[in-house]
Amino acid sequence: MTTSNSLVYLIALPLLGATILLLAGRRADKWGHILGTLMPASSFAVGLYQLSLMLGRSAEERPVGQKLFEWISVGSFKVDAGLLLDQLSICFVLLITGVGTLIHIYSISYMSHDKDRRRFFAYLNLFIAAMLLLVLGDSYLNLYVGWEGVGLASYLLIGFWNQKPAYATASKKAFVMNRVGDMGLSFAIMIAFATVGTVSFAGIKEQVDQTSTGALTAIGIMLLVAAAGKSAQFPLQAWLGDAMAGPTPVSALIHAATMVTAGVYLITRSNFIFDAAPTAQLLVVIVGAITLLFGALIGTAKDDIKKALAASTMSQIGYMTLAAGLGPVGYAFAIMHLLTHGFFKAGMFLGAGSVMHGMNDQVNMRKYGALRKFMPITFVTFGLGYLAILGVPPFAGFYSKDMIIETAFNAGGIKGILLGSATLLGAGITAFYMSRVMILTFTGTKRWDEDAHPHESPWLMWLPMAILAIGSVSSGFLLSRGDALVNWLHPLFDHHEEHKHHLLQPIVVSGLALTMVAIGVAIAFFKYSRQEVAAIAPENVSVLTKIARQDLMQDRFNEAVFMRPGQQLTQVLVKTDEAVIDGTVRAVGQLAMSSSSLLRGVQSGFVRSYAALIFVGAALLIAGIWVVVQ
Amino acid sequence: MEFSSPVLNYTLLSPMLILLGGAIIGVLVEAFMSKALRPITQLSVTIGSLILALVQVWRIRNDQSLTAAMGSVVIDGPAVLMQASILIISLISILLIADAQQFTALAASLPGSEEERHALQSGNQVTEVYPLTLFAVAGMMLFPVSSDLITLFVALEVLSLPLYLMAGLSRRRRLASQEAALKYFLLGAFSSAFFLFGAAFLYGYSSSISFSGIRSAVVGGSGNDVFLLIGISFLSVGLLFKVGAVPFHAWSPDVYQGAPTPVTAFMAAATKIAAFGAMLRIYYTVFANAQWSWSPMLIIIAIITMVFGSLVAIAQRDVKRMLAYSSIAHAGFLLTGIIALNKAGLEASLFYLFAYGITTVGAFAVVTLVRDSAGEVTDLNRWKGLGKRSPWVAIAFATFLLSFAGIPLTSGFIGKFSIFSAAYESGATSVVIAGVLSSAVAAFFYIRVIVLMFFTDPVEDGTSVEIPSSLTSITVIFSMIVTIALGVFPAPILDFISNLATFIR
Amino acid sequence: MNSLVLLMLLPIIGSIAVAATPRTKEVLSKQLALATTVIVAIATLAMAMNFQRDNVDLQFVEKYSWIPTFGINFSVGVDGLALVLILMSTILAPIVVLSGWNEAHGGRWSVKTFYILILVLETMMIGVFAATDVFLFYVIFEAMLIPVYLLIGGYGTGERSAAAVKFLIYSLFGGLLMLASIIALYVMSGAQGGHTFDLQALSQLEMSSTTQNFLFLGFFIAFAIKAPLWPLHTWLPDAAASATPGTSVLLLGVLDKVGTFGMIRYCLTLFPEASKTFTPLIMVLAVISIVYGAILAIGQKDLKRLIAFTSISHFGFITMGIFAMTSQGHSGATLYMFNHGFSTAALFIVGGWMIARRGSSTIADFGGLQRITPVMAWSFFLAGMSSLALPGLSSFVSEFLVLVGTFTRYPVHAVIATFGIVLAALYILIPVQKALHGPTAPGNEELRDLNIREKVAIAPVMAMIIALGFYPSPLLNVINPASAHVIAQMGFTDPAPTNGDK
Amino acid sequence: MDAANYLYLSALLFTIGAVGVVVRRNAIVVFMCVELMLNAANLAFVTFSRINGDLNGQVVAFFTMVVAACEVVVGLAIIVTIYRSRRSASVDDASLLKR
Repeated sequence: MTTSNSLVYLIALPLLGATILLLAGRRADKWGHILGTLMPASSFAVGLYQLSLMLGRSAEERPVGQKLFEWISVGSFKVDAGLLLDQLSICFVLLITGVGTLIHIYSISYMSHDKDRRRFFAYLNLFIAAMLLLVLGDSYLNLYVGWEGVGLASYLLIGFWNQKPAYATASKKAFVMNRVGDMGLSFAIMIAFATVGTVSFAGIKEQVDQTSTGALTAIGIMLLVAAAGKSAQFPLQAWLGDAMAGPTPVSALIHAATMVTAGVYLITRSNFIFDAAPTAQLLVVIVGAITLLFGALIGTAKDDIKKALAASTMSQIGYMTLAAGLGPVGYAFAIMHLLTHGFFKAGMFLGAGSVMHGMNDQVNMRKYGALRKFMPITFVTFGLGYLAILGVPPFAGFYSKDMIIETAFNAGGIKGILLGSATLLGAGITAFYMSRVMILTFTGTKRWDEDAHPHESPWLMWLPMAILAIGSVSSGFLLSRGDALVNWLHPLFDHHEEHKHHLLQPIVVSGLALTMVAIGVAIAFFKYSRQEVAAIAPENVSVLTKIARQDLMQDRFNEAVFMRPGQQLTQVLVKTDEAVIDGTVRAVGQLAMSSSSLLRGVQSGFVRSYAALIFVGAALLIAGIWVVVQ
Repeated sequence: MEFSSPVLNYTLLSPMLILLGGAIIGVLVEAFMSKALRPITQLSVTIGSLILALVQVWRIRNDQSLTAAMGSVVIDGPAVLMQASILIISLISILLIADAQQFTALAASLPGSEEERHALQSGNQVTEVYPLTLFAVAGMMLFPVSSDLITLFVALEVLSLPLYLMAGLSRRRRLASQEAALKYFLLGAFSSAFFLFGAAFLYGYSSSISFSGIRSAVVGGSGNDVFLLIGISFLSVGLLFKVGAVPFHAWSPDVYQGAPTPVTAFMAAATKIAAFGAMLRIYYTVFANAQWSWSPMLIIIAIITMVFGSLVAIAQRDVKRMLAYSSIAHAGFLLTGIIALNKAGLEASLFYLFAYGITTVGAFAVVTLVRDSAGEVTDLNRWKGLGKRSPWVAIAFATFLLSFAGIPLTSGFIGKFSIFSAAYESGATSVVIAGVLSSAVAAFFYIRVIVLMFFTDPVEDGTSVEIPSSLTSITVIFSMIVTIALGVFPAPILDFISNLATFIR
Repeated sequence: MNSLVLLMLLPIIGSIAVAATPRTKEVLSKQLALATTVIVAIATLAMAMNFQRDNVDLQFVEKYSWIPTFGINFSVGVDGLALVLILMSTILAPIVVLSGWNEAHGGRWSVKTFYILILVLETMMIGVFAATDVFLFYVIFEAMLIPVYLLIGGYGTGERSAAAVKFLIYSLFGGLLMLASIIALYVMSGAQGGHTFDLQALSQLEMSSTTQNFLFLGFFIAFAIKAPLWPLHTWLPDAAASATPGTSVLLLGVLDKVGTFGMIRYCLTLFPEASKTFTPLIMVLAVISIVYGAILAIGQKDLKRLIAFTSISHFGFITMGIFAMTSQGHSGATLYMFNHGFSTAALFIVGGWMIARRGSSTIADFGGLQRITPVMAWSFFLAGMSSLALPGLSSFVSEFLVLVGTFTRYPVHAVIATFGIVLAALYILIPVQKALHGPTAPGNEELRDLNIREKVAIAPVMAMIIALGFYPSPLLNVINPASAHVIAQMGFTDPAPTNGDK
Repeated sequence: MDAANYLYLSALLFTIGAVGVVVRRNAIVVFMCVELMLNAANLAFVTFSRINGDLNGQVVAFFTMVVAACEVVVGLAIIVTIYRSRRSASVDDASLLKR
């Protein structure tokens, strides 16, 4: 594999930025945001340069690597600090740095009133660096470093306003639930080392054939756990909603465009494992399917615009996971949807941010309404993203999502039917709740608070939105034109079973999808546009809505099953340690004490008793010796 | 029948003769010297004779003889070592005894009587304690070197009788002191009766009163074992009483507490050496071949002794009593040296005895320093914060306690290590384990005293440290130096001991 | 200068110098102590440079006859393991002195006494790792207790003397059990050709498996108390809670390492068979310690106790790695000892500053420090991250090595232990949230941020934590041969990849 | 007549003496019991000397008497002082020192 010495700069630049901003402290307040924006921009440039080099090479020659130094080497456990840039990772690199840069720009203005803006940019840079390491690492252990790095960055950013206890808790929750996933990743790595004897992608890929399915399945399932944790997939999805505590740009970058898609990356990256472990693959599909519906349902009930979008993110990633679980045919579509979603979801989040910006950080959509007159650009960009996610041709989502639905149907047999209908249903619900968001926010009548004076955001904010909007319009078309992306990624995946039994023709799929979407939109239209929307969420709603509002009881469940028992266990153990273990120790001391004061009694002070003692002692002595001798 | 005049090797006997001579001079001084000059004269006579004796012991260190006095005294390496240790201990104890504050002006007077007060005011301080000490020391010197039953018994009495009296000489708390004397006397006499009875049966068993005779009888195995067993057990009672082994220990706490502290120091250190010296000789030479009979019982007694001593010491509130119980525990440790019954055991015991003796004297010396208007303060609760009041005294005491506890870099540790390893070598694992565990218990109360001295704040109750004379300080400093030196660089002493430590039979 | 003995002498000389200073000149004694410790650290580094990595024999060997009667020598020498630990101790010492510049003032005794004790302790810390004569090791092992005891009881806070006594009794008890074993070894050596305490010679002894088991227990219990391993841990939280931060650093950072060090150096070397016999039990205890320590840490309300419990969890990892008997586990454990030294040091030092400023060690009394004292808050946060083994920080490498190394032979233990990393996230993030985040708690408004001295003191620790996270090779290269040697001596080889038995 | 009987007698006397020490309160009497024990020992010595047919035992007996005499001197001295200061010769009264 050809090596390139410039890969490290992709990571080094933003990392440098983060370090400078953190160490410089208040001194950097003046120029911090500038530097913070330049760094990802320049790694974006490096990324483009690498892309150009790649395009210049033949498909097999494209992957490049760079070995920095020997990181850990003990016995047969050897891990180099090595980077790998191939067709897959380049997509991510560009997405991360590109969207990342835009969001940095957006944040310059969005965070301009916050006195800690410099720190914010430091965190963002740290995140970019970690995320790039995640996608560039050439072994699972290197990936692990980036994996927890983004977790840390996300923790810091969610808790950026941690003076609000709720926000601090949200960030902690995110980190801990991510750690549960990370645990899965470490299991995967351990099993890999114990069975295959290496943890590098290349090394494992070579040995897949010699390795038993059981081992691979185990690794696969553990990777899935990891992915679920990072990508907010069922059952580790609960943290994403709370993560919206972070500033909106963070939600856009980390919790929509990039970090949450790391799970999809992991699964795609590990294709050689999943292809050889059908059981694990099936589980991936199931998780994906469940999550996409789960998220969609939650989305229908949220009044908080960001949480609604978060729910939709969860659901969209469900699509990707599902696709990735469909094997070689699905990987490319997963990635494609990941990219398009990166554009339109980031765009919509920024839009939401812009709305909040205008509405004194009000997030309750019931307090919006009729904003399209007041913030036209936001309306347009948001709208384009809306169309994209709905999958209305020719917008981006149309290409990526329909591909997934189609592949799902073509998965074959009852499985295909189930998955297909799930994806279709998901599309319909998506249409419903996104339209709901649209309507509640931009149309209808004003339901603002008194002090709200909505206004269009400054250009620094709408420019990135605009660019992303363009992306959400065009990306799908560009990527799928002549199967560009599919062919681009093709060399990475082995397509030994290329028998596509077409259950449904693409056109039929699109038809069905659009019908579902239409239905969804219609319902939303009649429910929210035809009748007046209450400024306060009505309580007399169906049980389903109530449950949906509570994120389908996910937190209730976690609390009941893990948190409270855990807390009780802790309390019990603390008491036990004090009472039983330390108690035993103290008891021994007490025993000595009491036996001491007991034995003191022997010393009665009467000389005759002492004499008696001697007398008895002598008798015993003689008796004893007698016994011994006999 | 015609008598042949006894042949005595005076050079070898000289140490003991010197002491006896000094004692007699002391008696004369007491009788005829003017009261002004008496104390200083007595002191110098005593110290003089002790030093002379020590020099003599040094000079005869390489002579060996079974017939120093017609076979009733044996002079060999261990003998020299024991006598030397006894003399050194006595020397530093004398420096404490020299503090007249401790002793009643007139032992014969009633406590609190006009007579007593007058004697005190007129400075008519009697100084019989010095000759008494010398007699006792002479007895102690003789006890471990005597090699027939008569000498052994006589030596036992010679060392005991003066101690009975000395125990009663305290100036303060005279009632307690006299009580101590009484208890010590009655029980001592009681136990020596056992001793004698045992001796009688040994004689009966072997038809000889000389150790060599008895030994050959034991080796030969001829003769009535019943007599032997009765003999061994009753003789052991007498000896175990002297060393203060459970259940024959009961006197020691009371006597240690009641007696004047300098006497306690002397008694605790020197008597142990003498008694263990005799035990070592008897069990290593005379009874060696009857090990099958006594070893198990001795193991049991040793275990009981160390456990009992360590446990009961925990609850003590009085320094002297606590030290008494700790000395019981140490008697237990020392018994392991006898159980070992091998050269290592002998060497270890000799080292342990010397080290322990020095440390003990040092510890009691510190006790004499802590006083209030009414004299010594032995109540531990009033020792609180001693480390703040007078750090150096406290540090010294702490050192001694750590040595008792057997913390490394103190003589106590080397002693414990060597004696336990000797016992283990001879297969007495149970004793070693018991010893280790009881050391753990013991450490607890030693540390409690240290905590008391350093980590609790002083209570203002007039308790203070006053140093009566530079003599006491000499004792403390000397003991401290030896305690640490023997812990850090024990090699020279150990070599010296291992060169000499072989009984001749 | 390649003499361990000279290295041991340096602090003693320093302490004498300190003792010579007048009681009133407190600053002078501090400066002297600092200077000494720095010199020692530099000297150690210099020696480490001359250490031949791939040579598994002891190096810098010196031998002086001490008590010939018992065949005791004052003999010292280091292999990779010992060298790394000595390095850690001597680097920590100046940091402790500098960071705890004023912590001696609340004490019972003068400031200079404090530094005399610290310096004496440093000598012993070097000696205990360098000793190659079992008797010498034991002597130092026990003698070390005294200065620590005085440091806790004399300069600590709260129930200091009670905690100190608890610590001392626990340790003495263990030490005496070890003494019993040592005596047995000594006697056996006498029976098998000459009394000796030389480690190499003793490791050659013939003994029945029962004997070996008992002697092993004698040593192991002593070390398990030191380390401390569940259920012999209850002295540690009390001691750590009452000791000054500096003392706690030396206590948990260095002295407790003597326990884990001893397990490798003495238990494994002297009683290979017994070690194998007891491995199953020990592995279970280790896993329990990991989870138990973590859960109790979560339940603590007092910052110092919390850190103490996290250490119990970490020592569980170390023990597990040692007895997993794989090169990864072993090297990981050794590296873990080193890293734990620094991450715990960081936690205790910064935590100590927070406590000193706030005048309380109850976590609930803090709040919003991130905004009031950013630098201090960040230092604490980073220390915490290192303690929860965040990848990219030093502890991750060691912890992961231990887990991977254990997994290849004891998958179940490793899996359970891995749950510890989730608990770790909790026990670090909970105090972080309470103390650093949230609204400013009453009584925190006026707290000062770190001053120059404190920054200088903590900077090297932080640097170490990050640098070794990305580039642990320098240490691993020293450690690997030593660990491999031990594993080989024990007759173990790393399990080969199973390919899932295909 | 069989010499063993003398041994039984001495054993008997010894026991009587020992029991006496344990049961009697008056210091003088206690002391007398001790003397009884010593003399029991003497009897044993003499008997054995008779059995073994040498003089050692009898010599010992003489020594014992002397020693006993010395003990009397010391003992009475102590007992008398106690009596004078306590106005009682009961050993049970002297129990300040205990536990």
